[in-house]
Parts: sequence; C-alpha cells; structure tokens
Amino acid sequence: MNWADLNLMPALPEMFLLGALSVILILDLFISDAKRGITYALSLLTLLVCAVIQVSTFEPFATVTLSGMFVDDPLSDIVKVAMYGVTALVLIYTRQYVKDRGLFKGEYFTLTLFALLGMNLMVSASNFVSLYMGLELLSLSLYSLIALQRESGRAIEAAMKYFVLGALASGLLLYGVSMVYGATGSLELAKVAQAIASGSANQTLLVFGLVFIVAGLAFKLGAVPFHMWVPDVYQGSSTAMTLMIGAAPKLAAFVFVIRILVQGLGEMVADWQGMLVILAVLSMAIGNLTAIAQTNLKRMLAYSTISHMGFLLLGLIAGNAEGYSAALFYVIVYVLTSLAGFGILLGLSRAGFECETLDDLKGLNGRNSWYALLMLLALFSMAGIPPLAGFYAKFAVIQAIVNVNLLWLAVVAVMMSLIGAFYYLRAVKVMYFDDVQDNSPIAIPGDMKLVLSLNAVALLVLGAMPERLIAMCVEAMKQSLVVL
Amino acid sequence: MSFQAVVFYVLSLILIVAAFRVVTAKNPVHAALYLVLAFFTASGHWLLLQAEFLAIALVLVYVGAVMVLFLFVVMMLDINIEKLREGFWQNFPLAGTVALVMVAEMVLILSSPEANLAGFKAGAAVAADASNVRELGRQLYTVYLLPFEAAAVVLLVAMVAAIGITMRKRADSKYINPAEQVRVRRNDRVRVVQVQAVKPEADTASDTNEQQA
Amino acid sequence: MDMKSLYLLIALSPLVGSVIAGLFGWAIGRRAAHVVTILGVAVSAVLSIGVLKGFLDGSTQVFNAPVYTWLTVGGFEFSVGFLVDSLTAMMLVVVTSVSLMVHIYTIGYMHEDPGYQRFFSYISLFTFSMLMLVMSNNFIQLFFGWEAVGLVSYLLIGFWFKRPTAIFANLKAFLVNRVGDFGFLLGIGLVLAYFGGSLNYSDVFAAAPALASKTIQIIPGVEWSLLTVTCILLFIGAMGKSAQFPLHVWLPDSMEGPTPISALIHAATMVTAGIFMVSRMSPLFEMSDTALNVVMVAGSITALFMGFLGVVQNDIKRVVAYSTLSQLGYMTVALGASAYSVAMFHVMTHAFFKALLFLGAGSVIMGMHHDQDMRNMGGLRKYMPITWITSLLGSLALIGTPFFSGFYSKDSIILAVENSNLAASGFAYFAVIAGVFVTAFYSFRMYFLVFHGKERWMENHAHHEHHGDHDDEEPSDDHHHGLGPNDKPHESPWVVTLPLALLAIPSVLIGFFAIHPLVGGEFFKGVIYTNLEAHPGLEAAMHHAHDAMAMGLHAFVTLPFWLAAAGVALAWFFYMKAPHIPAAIKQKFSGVHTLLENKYYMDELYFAVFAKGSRALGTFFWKVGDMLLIDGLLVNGSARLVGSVSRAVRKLQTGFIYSYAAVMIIGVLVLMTYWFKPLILR
Amino acid sequence: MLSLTHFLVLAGILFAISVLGIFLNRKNLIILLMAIELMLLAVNYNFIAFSHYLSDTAGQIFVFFILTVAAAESAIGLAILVVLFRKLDSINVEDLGSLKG
Amino acid sequence: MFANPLSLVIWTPIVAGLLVLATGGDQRAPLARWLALAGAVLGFLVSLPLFTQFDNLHGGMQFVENMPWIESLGINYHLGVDGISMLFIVLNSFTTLMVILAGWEVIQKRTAQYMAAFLIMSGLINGAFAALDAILFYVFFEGMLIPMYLIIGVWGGPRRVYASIKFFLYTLLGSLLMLVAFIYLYFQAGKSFDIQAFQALKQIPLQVQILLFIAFFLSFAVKVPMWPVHTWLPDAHVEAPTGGSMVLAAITLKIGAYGFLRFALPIVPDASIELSPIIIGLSLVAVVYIGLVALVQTDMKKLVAYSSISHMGFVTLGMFLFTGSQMNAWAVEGALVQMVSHGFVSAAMFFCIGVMYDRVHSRNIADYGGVANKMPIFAAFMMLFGMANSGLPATSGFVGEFMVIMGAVQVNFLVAALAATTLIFGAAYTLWMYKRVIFGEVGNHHVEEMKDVNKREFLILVILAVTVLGMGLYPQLFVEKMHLSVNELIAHVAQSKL
Repeated sequence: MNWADLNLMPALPEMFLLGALSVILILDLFISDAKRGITYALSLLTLLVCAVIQVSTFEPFATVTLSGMFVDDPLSDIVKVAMYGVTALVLIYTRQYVKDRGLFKGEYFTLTLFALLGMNLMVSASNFVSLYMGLELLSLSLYSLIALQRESGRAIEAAMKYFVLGALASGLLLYGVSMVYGATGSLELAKVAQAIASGSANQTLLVFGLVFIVAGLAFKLGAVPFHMWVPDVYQGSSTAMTLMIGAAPKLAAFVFVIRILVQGLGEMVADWQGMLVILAVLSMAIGNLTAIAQTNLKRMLAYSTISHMGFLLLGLIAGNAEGYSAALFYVIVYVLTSLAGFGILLGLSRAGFECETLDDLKGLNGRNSWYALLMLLALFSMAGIPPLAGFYAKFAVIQAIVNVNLLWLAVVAVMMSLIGAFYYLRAVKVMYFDDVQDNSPIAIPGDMKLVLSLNAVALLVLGAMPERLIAMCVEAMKQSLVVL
Repeated sequence: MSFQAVVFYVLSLILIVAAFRVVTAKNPVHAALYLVLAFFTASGHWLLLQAEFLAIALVLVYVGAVMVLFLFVVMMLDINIEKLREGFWQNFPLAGTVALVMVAEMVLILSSPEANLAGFKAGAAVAADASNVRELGRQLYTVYLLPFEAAAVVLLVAMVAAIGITMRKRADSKYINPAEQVRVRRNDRVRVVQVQAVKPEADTASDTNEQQA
Repeated sequence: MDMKSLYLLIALSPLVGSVIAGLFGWAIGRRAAHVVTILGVAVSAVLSIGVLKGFLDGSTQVFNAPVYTWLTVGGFEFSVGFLVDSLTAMMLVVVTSVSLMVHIYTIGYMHEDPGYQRFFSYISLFTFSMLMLVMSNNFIQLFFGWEAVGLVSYLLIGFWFKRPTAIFANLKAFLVNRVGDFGFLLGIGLVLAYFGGSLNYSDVFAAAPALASKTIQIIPGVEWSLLTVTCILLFIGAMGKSAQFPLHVWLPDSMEGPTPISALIHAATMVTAGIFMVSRMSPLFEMSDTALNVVMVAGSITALFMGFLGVVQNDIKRVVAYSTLSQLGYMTVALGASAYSVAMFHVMTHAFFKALLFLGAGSVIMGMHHDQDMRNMGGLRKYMPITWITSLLGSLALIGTPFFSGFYSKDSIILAVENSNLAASGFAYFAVIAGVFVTAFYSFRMYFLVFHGKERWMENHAHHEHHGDHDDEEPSDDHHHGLGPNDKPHESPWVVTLPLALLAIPSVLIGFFAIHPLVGGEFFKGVIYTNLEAHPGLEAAMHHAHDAMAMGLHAFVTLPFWLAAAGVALAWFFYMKAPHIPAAIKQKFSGVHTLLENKYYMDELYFAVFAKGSRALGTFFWKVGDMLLIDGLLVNGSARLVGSVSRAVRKLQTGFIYSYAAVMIIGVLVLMTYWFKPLILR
Repeated sequence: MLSLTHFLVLAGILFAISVLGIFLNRKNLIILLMAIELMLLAVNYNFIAFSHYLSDTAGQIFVFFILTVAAAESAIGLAILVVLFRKLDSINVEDLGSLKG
Repeated sequence: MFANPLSLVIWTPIVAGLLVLATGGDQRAPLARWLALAGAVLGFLVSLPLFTQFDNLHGGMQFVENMPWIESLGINYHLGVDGISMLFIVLNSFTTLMVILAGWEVIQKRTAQYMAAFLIMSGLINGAFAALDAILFYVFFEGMLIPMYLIIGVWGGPRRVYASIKFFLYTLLGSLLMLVAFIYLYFQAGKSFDIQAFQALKQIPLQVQILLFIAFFLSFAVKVPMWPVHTWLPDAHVEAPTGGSMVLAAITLKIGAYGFLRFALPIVPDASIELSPIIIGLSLVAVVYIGLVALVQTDMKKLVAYSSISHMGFVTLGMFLFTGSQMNAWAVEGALVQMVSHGFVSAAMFFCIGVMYDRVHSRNIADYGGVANKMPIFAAFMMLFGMANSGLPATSGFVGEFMVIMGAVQVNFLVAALAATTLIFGAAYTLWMYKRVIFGEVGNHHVEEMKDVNKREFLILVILAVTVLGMGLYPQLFVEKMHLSVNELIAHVAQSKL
C-alpha cells in the first residue's frame, strides 16, 4: 500500500467529523455547565461544515477508496447530507428538553456525533468489516445515549434491553457474514457479488448465511419478528433519545441493508425477496395491529415505525432500481415525518412533565392550533393520506411491487395501512375533538418553533412537489448501483 | 485418528461442557470461570487452525481483560444468587428443544452434500517461519486502516460511555477538595447557635446507622 | 293575438294572480289579493268561453304545438306544449268558470281567516295547474299538471295546518295519490318505451294500432298484452286522482279542507282529471277489452258502494263527498263502456251541480257558524232561502230528475252500460241502477235533514261542546264553531249566494242543451275515439241524445226515474214522517251500520297493512339490517375483531428480554427451516 | 483428519448453547451477557475456520475486530448493568419488565 | 377569460382557505368570515366561465391542462372537464358559497378553521372532478377526507368521534383498493396514469376486469354510498354541522357516482355489464329498503341522510341499466340530473334542518311541531324542498327520477316498478316528517320561541329555491351540456374489451 495513492477526499467529511469530535470532546472538559451552549453550537457547526464538505465534494459517481473499505457514491452522499440535517434537527429539538432533564452534557453531544460517525461509516462501507465497525459504533453510542439518563429506571431498562438484543442481533448478523465469507472467500462486497455472479460461491452456505444476515438486518430496521426491542426502547428512552434512535439510524440502516443485500448479495434476490415478504407482511400486520391498542404515544409511534419498516421492505422486495429508490424516498420521508411528530412531543414536554400519552395531546387544537396543525400534518403523513409526503412514499413502494406482479402484497399493504389509519386518526381525534385538559402554556424556543414548523410544512410542500426529491433518489440509486 | 483430531475432540468436549456450565452455573462467578475455561480451550482450537495471533489475543484480551471485568462487576454488585436461581429448570424443556432443533438443523444443513464443506481443503501448509502476526499486522495497518481507526473510535466511545454512564458524584463518598479547603473562612465553619437542652432524638441515631449500612 | 299567446294567457293569468297573492300578499293586503286572483281567473274564464264558442261554431281549429323544450335526451325532445281541441275547450270552460265562482264565494267564506291571501294564492295556483293539465299535448306535461294539482290539493286540505285531522288527511291524500301516480308513471314509461319513443299524444296514438298484438314479459315467461298493461297502469293513475275503489280512501277525508276547495278540487275539477285522462287516451283504451273491464268494475264498485256510505253520514260535507265518489264511479263506468263522451258530459254537468251542492253546503255551514253536523240543523229554508232553493235544484240535478242536467248525463251512462257488451257490464248495470236509488235517498235525506223539519240547533246546545270533527281549543282561531245559545242561522252574503245562483243555472239547464253536441253530435269527433263496432254501448246513448226533449219525456217510463222517485219518497218518509224508523233500522242492523260507518274498514285495513306494515318493515330493516347486521356485525364487529387481535398480539410483547430473544431466535429458526425444508426433512 | 465441518458444527453447537443460555436464563443478566460472549465465540470459530480452509487472512482480521468490539461492548454492557443495579437493586431479568405490551 | 380556468377553480378556494386559516383565533372571526365569503364568491365566479364557455357541441375534454408533475412516478398534472364533470365543479363552487353563508354566525367556535376547512375542501373536490390523471384524482379524492374528518369531528354532535372515524375509515377502505387498481392499470397502459389512456385500453381479460371493477366498486360504492356500505352516511350526517352535511350530501356523494362514470364503466365495460345485475339489485335495495328505513327515523338529519342514500340509489341504478352492451341514455342522463338535483335539494334540506337546529338545538322530530305557526316563511321554503325531495314535477327532484324510471322501463319493467316505489316512499318519509315538524299546533315552548328566518337564511333559501325550481322547469339548460359526453361514454362502453 502506498500512502500517496490513498485517496482520502471521499472520506473528508468523516475525517473532519472525527477531528471536530475529538476537539469537542476535549474542549468540553473545560466548559462549565452554564456554558454548555458552546458545545451545542460547536456540534451544530460541525454538522454544518460536514454538510458543506459533503455537498462540495459531491460527484455523480461512485468512488471506492481505502482499499475497498469505503465507497463514496451519490447514495451515500444524499443519505449523509440527510443525516447531518436530521441530526442537527434532533439537536435543536432536544436542546430544551435535555436541559430540563440535566442531560445537557458533553457526553450527549459527543456520543451523538460518535453515532453519526458510525452511521456515516455504515453508509459508506463497502466491506463487511467496515460495515460491522460502523454498525457497532452506532449501536454502542446509542446504548450509551439511552443509558445516560440514569435516574430513569425505564431508560436504563430500555438501554439494557436494547443492548442485549442488539448484541444478539450482531451475533446473528456476524454468524451470517461468516457463512457468506466461507461461501465466497471474501469480505468485500464487490468481490462477494462477483463470486456469487460467477457461480463459484457455495450456494447452500450463502443461503444459510443469508437467513442470519436477514435476521440481523431486520433487527436493525425493526421488522417483525426482530422488532421486539422497538416499542420498549422507544417508550423507555427519554423522548430525545427516542427521536435520536428513530431518525437518522433508520436512514443508515436502510443504506446498510442496501449495501449488503443489494450490492453484496444482489444475485440472491430471489432468496431474500421471499424472506423479506414474510417480514414485510408480518411487520405491517403486527405493527399496525398492536399500535391500535396503545395509549402511550411513543409506544404507538414505535409500532407505527415497525409497520413503516414493513412498507420500506416492500420497496426492497421489488428487487429493482425503482423499488430501491422508492424505498429510499420512503425512508427519507418517514424520517422527516417522525422528526416532526416527535418534535412536537418534545416541544410539549417540559421540566417534570413528559408528553407521551395520548391524553397528553388532549385538546391541543384548543391550546395551540399551530402545533396541532403541525402534528396533524405529521400524523396524516404517516398514515399516508394525500396530499402529504407520506402518501407518495407509500405510493412509490406499492407501485414498485405491483411492477413485479406482487399484486396480492400490494393489497395486503393497503389493507394494513387502512388499519393503521385508525390509530393516527385517534391521535388526531384527541387533539382536535377532545377538550383541553392540561392548559399549561406551551413554551417552545423560537428557533425550535421555526425549524419544527418548517419541518412539518415540508411534509405538505413535499406532498405538492415531491418530484425533486424522488428524482434525486432515483438518480442516486441508479448511479450508485451501476458500479458495484 | 490423528493427533490433531484427538486434541480437537478433547478440547471440544471441554469446550462444550464449559459452555454448558456457563449458561447453567448457579453462581455467576462460576459461570465466569467456566467462560474463562471455554476461552482457553477455544484458544487451543485456534492454534489448531493456525491462527496463533488470535489465539493469544483471545487469552490476553478476553481472559485477561474482559473476563476480569466481568468478575469485577459480579463481585462488586451485591447479588442475591439464590433469588436468581428460582425456577431455573422450568424453562429447560422449551429452551432445550429450541437449542436441539437449532443444532440439528445446523448440522443437517452444514453436513449435507449440498453444503459441500468437504470441498474446502486446508490450505497449503504454511512455512514454519511464516509469521501469522506479521501478516495480520501488515494487513491491519494497510488494507484495514479504516476499520482499525474505527476500532479505535469504538474503544473511545466505550470509554466515554462507560464514564459518562457510571460516573456520579456520590453523596456518601468523602473526598477532599484542596481549593475549597484553602478558600474556607471562619464563618463557614463555626456557627454559634442557641441550643435548647433536650434529649437527642432517636432518629439521628438511625440516620447514622443507615449511612453506615 | 295568435292562438299560442292566447292559450298561454289562459294558463298563466291565474298563475300571475297566484304568485302576486302568494309572495306579496303580506304587502298588498286581503282586498288586493282577492281582486288580483279573481281578475286572473276571470280573464281565463272569459277567454275559455271564447275558445269553446269557437269550437262550437267551428271557427277555431285544433291547436297542437310546443311552447318550449323542457328536455332532450337520447335523441328525443320533450316540450311543454298545448293541445287545444274540443275536449280541452270544454274542460277549460268547466275549470275556469267553476273556479271563478269559487273564487268569488271564497271572499265570503274565508273572510275571517288569517290565511286569506294564502288561500287565494293556492286556488289560483290550482287553477293554473289544472289548466296546464287539460291543455297538455303530451304525457309528461299531463303528469306535471297531475302532480301539481295533487300538490295544491295537499296544501289546501291541510290549509288549517293546526288541525291534526287536516294534516293527517292531506298526507293521506297525497300518499294515496302517489300510489296512483306510481302506476301512471310506469304507464308513461311503457308508452315512451314502446309507442314510437315519443310522449306526444298524437305520436302515441298514431303508433298504437301497430302494437295491438304486442306482448311484453314483465315476469319472465309470462306474456302480457302491452296495451292492456299500459292502459291498466294509466288507469291506476286515474284511480288515484279520481278516487276510484280501492284508492278512494283519501277523498272523504279531504273534506278537512275549507269548503270552497272541496267544491272546486274535490268535486268539480281535480277529481275528474282521471276521467279526462282516460277519455284523452281513448284510442289506447279502445284497444284493450281487459283494461275496459277493469275500468268498469272499479267504477261500478265505487258508484254503488260509496253511495251506501253516504247514507249513514251525519257530516253534511261528507255526504256530498260520498256522493261525489259515487258520481265519479258513474263516470268511470261510462269510460268502461267506451262512452267517453258521455263520461265527459257527466264530468261537466257534475262539475256544476256538485260545485253548487258543495258551495250550498258551505253556505249552510257558514250559516251554522261552522257546524257541519246535520243532526244540529233542520228547517233552515226559512233562514237561508237562496241556499235552500239552489241546493234543492242541485239535489234534483244530482238524482237525475228529468230535464235537469244530471238526468241527461246519468241516463246516457245507464243506457251505455245497458248496451255494453263487456263481461263486466251486467254487474255494472246493476250497480248504476241501484246507485240511482241510493243517490236519491241520501241526497234527499240530507236535504230534508238540513232544510226541513225541526230546528234542532235549539235543542242540541249540549252537543256543541264536542260536536264535529274539529277541536277549537286554539284561542286565536277565529272560527267559532256552531251556533251560540242565542244565535240563529243567517243567510250568507251576496258573494256566497251569487255563485250559488250562477251555478244553479247550468246545473239545471246545461244538460238539455249540451247533450246533443256532446253525446250525439260531432263535438268530440276526432278527439275522443270509440270503436263502435267492438263496443256498441255508446250507440243507444247517441241515439237518444239527438232529441233532448223526447229523452226527458221518455224518462218517466223508465226504471231509473222511478227508482229515484222511490229514493226521494223513502227519504221523506224516514226523515220527515217517521224519524224513529231509521233509528230502529240502525238498531236492528247494527252490524251493517257499523260496517258502513267505518267505511267498510278500509281505512283501518290500509293503516294496519300499509302504514303500520311499512313502518314495521322499516324499523326491522333499520334495527336489524343496518344497526345489528351491518353496523354491529360487519363494521363494529370487524373493529372489535381488530381490537381483540390487537390486544392478543400485544400480549406477545411480554416485556422480558428472554422472550424477545426467543422470538428472534425462533424467527431465525423458522426462516431457516422454511428455506432449507428439502435439506432438513430429507 | 479434521475438516471444516468439524469446526463449523462445533461452532454451531456453541451457538446453540448460547441460545439455550438466553432461553434458559430468566433471572441473571450477567449470564445473559456471557451467553452473548459465547455466541461471538462461535462466530469467531466460523471465521477462523473458514479463514484457515480458504487460506485467507481476512477472516482472522475480522475476528480481531470482533474481539475489539466485543471488549468495548462488554465495557458498555457492564456499565449499563452497574447503573441498572444501582437503580433497581437487582440484575434479575424479570425485574426488567416495566416496558411491555 | 383565463388561461387556466381549471387550475383557477382548484387553487382559488385553497389559497383562500389558507389565508382564512392564517387569521388565527376566534378574536378575528369576523375577518375570517368575510375573507371566507370573498374566497367562496371568487371561487364561484371563476367556476362560472366553465359553464358559460363550455362548448356543447364538442365532445371530449375541454379546458385541458397537462404538464408533468411527478415524472419519476409517471404522474401528470392533467386537468380537463367534459359535460359531466363540469356541472359538478360549478355545483360544488355554488354549494361552498352556500355553506359559508350557512355557517356565518352559527359557527362561533374556531370559525377560521371551519371556514378554511370548507374552502380547502372545495378546492380539493374541484380537483377531483377536474383531474384526468388517476393519481391526481386520487390525491384530491383522498385529500378531502382530512378537512371532512375535522369538520365532522370538531364541529359535530355528541357521537362525532364515532361518526368521523367511521366516515374516514370506510372511505379509505374503498379508495386504497382503487389505488392498487390504478397502479395495475398504470403498467397495463404503458406506464401512464392518464385516465383517458386507461379508458383506451383495448384488451383486458374478464377476470381482471372483474377484479378491477371490485376495486372501483368498493371505492365508489362507499362514497355513493350504496347498500350495504352506507351506514357511515347517517352517522356522519347526523353529527356533522349543517355545512358539513350540505357539502357531504351535495358533493362528496357525487364523487362516488362520478367515479363509476369516469372509471368503472369506461375502463372495465365488460365487467360492468357482467356485474350490472348486482349493482341494480343493490340500487333497488337502496331505494326500497332505505326508503323504508328513512320512514321510521326519529332524527330529521338521519331521515334526510337515508333519503340521500335512497336517491343515490337512483343514480347508480341509472348508470348500470344495460340493454345488451348498450347503456341507456335516458337512465344515464337521468342519473346525472339526479346527482345535480340532489346536490341542490339535499343541501337545501340539510340547511332547513340546520335553521331549526340553530333555534331549538335538537334534531329530533318529536321536539318540534307546529313550526309553521312561528316560521311561516321558512315553512313555505321547506315545503318546496320537501316536495322536491319527494320528486314532485316542476322541481329538480323529479327530472332525474323520471328519466331513470323511463330508462328502466325500457330495460326491465320490474326494475322500473321497484324503482318507482320511491314516488310513494319518498313522499311518505318526507311529508310525514314535514307534517310532524312543521304542521300542527305549536309543539312546546322551544318552538314557541322560534323566530322566522333572518336575512342571511332567507337569501340562502331563495337562491336554493330558485335553483331547485329552475332546474325542474328547465332542465334542458343542464342536460344539453352533458349530451355529447354521455353519448361518447355510451359509445365507448359499448365496445367490448375482451
């Protein structure tokens, strides 16, 4: 290996991120609690710079570097920029919330940035080793973030559950990877794909490994039956962490899945398609059905996430570029939507009060019609009612599966979203039809209010003009899949 | 049966028993020690597979560090073992069935002709002076540079996280802050109060007891 | 002025009056309201007489032209248009003249009523609707007018909308009429579907002969003659409007409306619309003996059995109402005997003498201060001489006294039926002959009870508290019903008696002058079609009609005259000479009496079967179909199912790590097993 | 003669035992953590065995990283365990059931 | 006059609605009202050119706009109207104006939101009628659920939650399957969502057609609503505020029937013919069964709601009367006329009930009696609308029923006979209610205190009365607009796709 050949440009954002992270980590030691805002500002600045670098180094093709460990393609670019944005939003939304709960500490920011670094790695990895490292970096950061709120028994419980199950899932994934390694003799995605395509790979071992890999990936996405952690973790964690878990990591996990299943094991589409169909149907069914019985909003949204992941899988099941880009669009819209939804919950919480049950939303329209409207947009977007962005997401994935003649699956999907509509409607009902119970004032900081509003309104704007984003997803997917 | 096979089977037997005892041991300390045993035997197996560096690393890292950490935690926490054992074997039928099915399936799949594991022939004998460590090191610092850096970050995260999660200002721990000592003034220390002559309250005593406990 | 404008003027001038009185009545006051409406109707009446005169002297041609296109659909055009021929002209005169009389009469009758302007508006609107009906040149406009007169009838029966009986009666009237319309509309549908795709009379009649043997299948496998089905359906419409058995039940109740409209709508004009319609459709009916038989049977039943009911009534208006029913039956019988012209002749004479009788009854009611019970009357001839005389003339006309108008029309009917060759004609002949006696009896029963005998209002004060059908608890109601202890009946004002006098003239005379042109002559030629070869009934009537004087003289040797005379005599004997006999008969035949008093229990039957039945069915559909099966089982059931599945699935999420892990592991196992089925099961 | 099958089956058995541990162990979180370590050990067996039979070092390198991560993971896991114990005074798995349904 | 009249009728009310929404809380309610009125008037005015400039002699779509919208998914912003849809756009804009007026001072709670919801919904409905791209249609079709859900839920009666959720889910159930059908057709039609491309498909096997038909049927039958998926309507109506009921009955139901004409019949004609006996059967059930159910209602709004179902039964009946493969022109046009007429009449009926409800705060028939004593002007208007509801000639209610019955006789006499029972049932339930509510002595002290209509209410009643009568006396004005489109539809449906 020759250092002069080392093309580090594609990884520049990650390098900057790591550098800035280290600086913040050390700097924070010398900052008193009162001035923790500096850490916050620096974190945001870091994200901004990362995004700027990412955008300015954008190239409409894939570059593999670092000895095949790292790939920089449009898919990773678009998702990374989205992750920077999402993380920034998360930080903005959660600032007041974590302050109120004494979590406004250096660790919060550094671990968040560590998680982001892990996600970047997951998104850009092109080798099972780097994929795994990225995954673990993310997971460990998330476990710790949840556990940071150590006064809360529920948070610790959530962290512990997440940790144990996450480790188990990692074990499953690794077991599968080991089989793939055995079958193809390589850990590099491109070579794995090559080996399979050339027919030299051991098919039995591959499928055997695939079962475990799909299980591991399904865990990351939160697809049934590997979903059990989702509701508990969503509910137990402080809402800030829930948002953290529910937002950017979904993007990363999606690309992670694409990398492994499509870029690595793309030739085995016939096999994993079938497995994903089972997972998708179960996710949509169990997610939606169970959500109905929930009274805790965070838990309900967790189940809704599960069902959304079922829909996301539909795009993958299609097994073609259209389907993948539909899924990419789906996940972006989903993340944007859940940011808005959880953002409102964060805004409604205050010191000593967690807004997390349905009843806490009672009469929101009477208290503040603007926030009610924003939440309404988020909920209907999740339900997939036009003209909100969520509709086009669902539409795109359903279109993708109809394209491959899985009509029955499309019918199942829409029926499940019908069941799903019920609990979103119930939430809207609580906000709009019920009388105000808790009339304490809602104090959302100005910046958050602005960003939150933009966030939710974006769902509507995307509903009216989704073409740009969809086209971007299609383009990114097309160009990223061409190379490998 | 070759020598290697004998070693393999003996180690395997120990490994399986140790592993089984890990999950069935009454006392977590015993479990940890069985785990250590399992690691040792694994290390032996790995030597059979010519993964010398990893065999050693396993002992050093796992037995030396991780398991010690486990033991440390087990002993630090004051755990009521008896309570943790109640109803242990009730779950065995189900758990055993699942495990057995799993083993059976894995064996059936892996040993089936379709899996064609026999097709994997051990690589050409490695030269006696070939250094497994050198080869790994070379690759680690060149090809696997990125994961290696990532591993560093992972460890950093572990450190930050472990501290962040567990470190706390304990109300009952006593430590000295010299700066405070220097800054102290008389009024901070001595307060003159009018005290009425009464008997000491009983609960003061109990407070102290609690603190000691 | 061209004819189209003239006819438009005839039709629209009452409408203008109605709109002004209705919408601006509050502004222009009572006087202006009646002036404007009377003016409107008077214009129509004068012009109508002009038109009739034109037809009589042959100077006016048949007019048949569209006014404006109402609708085009499927390539067909539907217009509102006028057909004015001799039949129309006759009806125009009858309608407008009776209406004019009633308008004038109303000034007196309603002068105390707060809804004065509204009333005038309604009756003018009615006149307009009726004119549109008779002037129509197509089925659809006919149906428009048909329904419009029904609407006004509904409004007028319920004019005193505070009275529970009135608003019950008007609803009943409307609904029963709707049953008729149901048939009528379907008949129109068949006409449209099979008779050349047009609804214009001329086109339809032209297409009819070709369809004589055409059959249709209504119930698969059974062939029905198209013409018969069509005619019967159309006749169902006529049964509703002209109150023929079994759709007659609304007419007696309609007497809840103010008397002027009973005269105008429920005696003289609207109820004869059915007769008019069938006469218009004579080319169709002539082609179906079955339909004619149906018509004849319905008419006979109505003519006789409704007459019986008149015998037991004590309410003066109801007596007249039943007499109307009976007379409508006569007309229908005439239709059945293919004597359409005779039927129309009777329509005309009946319009005059029945309007006269009703207005006379109304005058009596006014004189009695809105007491309608004949048992409280008696000897009124002293107090109300004009009413007395005119009522007597009306009654004589009604029972068919020779030379009176009713005689000519009724005898012609009897002649036609006697000579009819239809299967039902035997029964019909018996019915009409027996009806003569009954008619005479109840007419003169009423006459004697009201105008002769003791002055019973003196003795029956106690009765006042609960007399009649109306309760007058409403203090703002300025009709004080019945005479006070010191009141005496009084003659009505001139606006009431003038119409009586004016109506009495045609009641007496018109038959004599009109029978020759209408029945025997050429007046309806080309308008009403009778196939004399197939249905010879009319021939005898035509023959007699040529000499009205001879016919009158000949009557004295015929059965009907003597039956009528017997009826009058019996009435005189029962109610003047021996009032205890009817009471005794009532005692003796209490079963029959109760049956008659309860109108053969048909109201009860209809109420129990149709009103209650449909409500029970509706409740069943609602409670069981909608609420239990659809909502309860399907909608809420599926919601409950989802809910319980949801709760069940929820239980899987136990909260314990090991079970979560177990689910994951089992998930892997299942996937593994599924994908390696052949390997594992081998 | 030792074949790949031997090692893979052994790893499978180890894997199954760790699964058994997870199933069986409804009380003690620490043993749960240990079971996971066992599972990782099984995975490592696979990698090393393949690496050996494929004559490819990548598998061994992966194992190196897995070991590293596992160490970090244990650290965090135990840290969480410690705070959990402080909070609940128990490491009983069945006490970790407040979030459910 | 305008380059894009259709875009204008869609977006004018929506923009107006957003502006109204922006006025915020109830302290600025008057502003919101006037703004809403201005928006509604403007919306109505911009819809008028559609009617006046519509070319009766041209078949096909007019005022067409077509531009790419979501190219990646193959969706275009494709608008256009024919003689069928144009009428409903105008009707909708008109109804919206009425609704804004109807809610003027009645709605005191969250006025701006109320007005905005209606305006936005109006735009969405116009969009649904104007859309020529299936997904564009779907977006509008579904989008209107949101405002309607809120309208019923926020301003509705005691059981509003149940009603609104039922309404939403019922409608969603149908439309989701239709969405799948659209996507399937998209691939069949060579990756196009163009409705005309769907219609132009030449070959679809019967079984596929039947499946597609079922998807369409579920979607539109719920909206119409047809028996047995009708039970949301009475609940929704009863609980909706007056304006909500007016729009619901006048417009949203029509979208379902319109959907049959635009989608089910031309896209899958053979399945439509194949399954027409079922549709006819269900329609007759609607007429007879629902007519009887309406008879026994004790709640006025429920009664009118059931009567709406019954009337809509005529619409579906008219659309599915086939002789061979030939639709019946009488019946189809009758169905369309019935739809427009029902728009006016039901709006008027619901408004009348609203007028009484505002005074007495009860919809129970038993709580009234003798209203005519206190509100004569109102009673006269309600009589007119009641008569129109029972299909009296010279009111708009008659024309459609008449045409459908005429058509039905040509196809099947028994069907016609059953359909014609509406003459009896319609009159029975309407007039019986009228009798109990309006006639009679003053029922109780609430009625005693009722005041006759105010100027605003009078204005609405007069406008509605004029339209009801106008359409009854001169239906040609409306019918001539639709002739060519209907003929084209009939010709199209007659061509088998097997």
